[in-house]
Amino acid sequence: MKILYFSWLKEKVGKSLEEIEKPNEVHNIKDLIGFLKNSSTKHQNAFKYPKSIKVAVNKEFADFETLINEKDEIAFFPPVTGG
Amino acid sequence: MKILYFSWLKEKVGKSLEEIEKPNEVHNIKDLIGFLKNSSTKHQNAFKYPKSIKVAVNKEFADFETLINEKDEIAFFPPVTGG
Amino acid sequence: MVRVIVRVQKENFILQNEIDNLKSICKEIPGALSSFVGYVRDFSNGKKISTLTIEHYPGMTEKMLTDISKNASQKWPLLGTLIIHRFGTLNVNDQIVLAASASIHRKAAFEATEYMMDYLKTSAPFWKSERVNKDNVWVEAKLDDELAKDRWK
Amino acid sequence: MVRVIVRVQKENFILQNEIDNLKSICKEIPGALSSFVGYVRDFSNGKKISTLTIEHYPGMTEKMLTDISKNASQKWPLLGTLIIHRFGTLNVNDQIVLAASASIHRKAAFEATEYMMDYLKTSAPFWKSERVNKDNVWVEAKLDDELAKDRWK
Repeated sequence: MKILYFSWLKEKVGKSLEEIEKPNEVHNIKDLIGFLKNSSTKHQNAFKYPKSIKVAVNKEFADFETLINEKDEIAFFPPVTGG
Repeated sequence: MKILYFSWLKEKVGKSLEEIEKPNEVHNIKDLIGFLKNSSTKHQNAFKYPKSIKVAVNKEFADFETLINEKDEIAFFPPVTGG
Repeated sequence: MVRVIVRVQKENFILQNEIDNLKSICKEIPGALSSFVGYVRDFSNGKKISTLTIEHYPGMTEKMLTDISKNASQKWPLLGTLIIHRFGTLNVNDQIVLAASASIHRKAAFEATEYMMDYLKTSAPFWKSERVNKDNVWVEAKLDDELAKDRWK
Repeated sequence: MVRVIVRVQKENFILQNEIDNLKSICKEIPGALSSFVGYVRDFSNGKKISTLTIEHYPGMTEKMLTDISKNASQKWPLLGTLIIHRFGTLNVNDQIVLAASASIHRKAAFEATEYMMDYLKTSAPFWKSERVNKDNVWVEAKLDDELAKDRWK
């Protein structure tokens, strides 16, 4: 899976992109966040308040229940502030 | 009094401007229309449907009850269509 | 103090220049600038028109446009407004009117511009006549425009 | 078929050229063209800012802006829409965004442009950070923007 981070999430995680193999126990976004939080203290800190984080799967807005698979591009970011 | 006509009222009356001395019996716009209707068949024709006519006194919208005097500039015109 | 620009002219206008001008007279940087341009259409009630002639009441026009702008400034927190309206004979596709509002707030800018156009349509002394074949036909006022204005009350 | 223009770019844009371009792609002459420009303000929550940096999610941004434009075209009788949004580092007073709608109807043009801006604010993946003194501060999303969007439902 390709995982992208934007804005302050990118700064907290310390990278804009990481590629991981989908762990068997990860079925949806919520599972993925749980897995990532265990991968480093930076991730743990970045995902501390999941309610303030938005997610997109394959460039479409998704939610924490959205099912994901190996080939997905998943992006985490704070609420958008364009315009 | 200075009387101005615009749009199709100008065409019907046959002039854009006329100056008249205020007749004693003319107190408001309604009186003036009555007076003008008697001044020519063109005026009579122009003012045939007074409900479709708007009036301004000294460049402010007015109505048929508005009182007028000798020094006023009075304009008659159809509903506006700018923009 | 809100700045108000009103112009009634025969000449065409260049949107970019006018917007830059409006922006430059604002006393602080407006985050939001909404504008509207009206053009001469080629068809009117299914009839092909060749030109559009606009007559107005000099003096009253400028007064009404200024009043409309000031009223908008009282209803919304604006930094500046702009209305330019042309008169004389225009061709199909020509620009007729430009209304614009600058504000800190997006919603204020949008609403003020729409308000100014709604009032301009029903309160500024302009009259259009369309050239259809060989005839000049006076455009009739639309009830829709009257209703559009009334919703701001 | 409504024409939709969407661009995400570092470069500045010239309002007049973009509006002329939007007008030229409409399949008939739009009587009404509403546009909105957003600028970089010099103050944010009382703090003086020196530059504004905009990050976005390439690919998703264009997709979302296109979706927003198409949704607007389904809600209103439009002839064409335009959205240009810049990214990268901008200076105070710079243009950030342009949204515009062309229609036969004034009201449709106004509402569609406002709708596009409201959705852009809450659905297009852009993130702003402001340079205040020596710090880059991420701009926080505003509840007002979320509410502005919701009223179109």
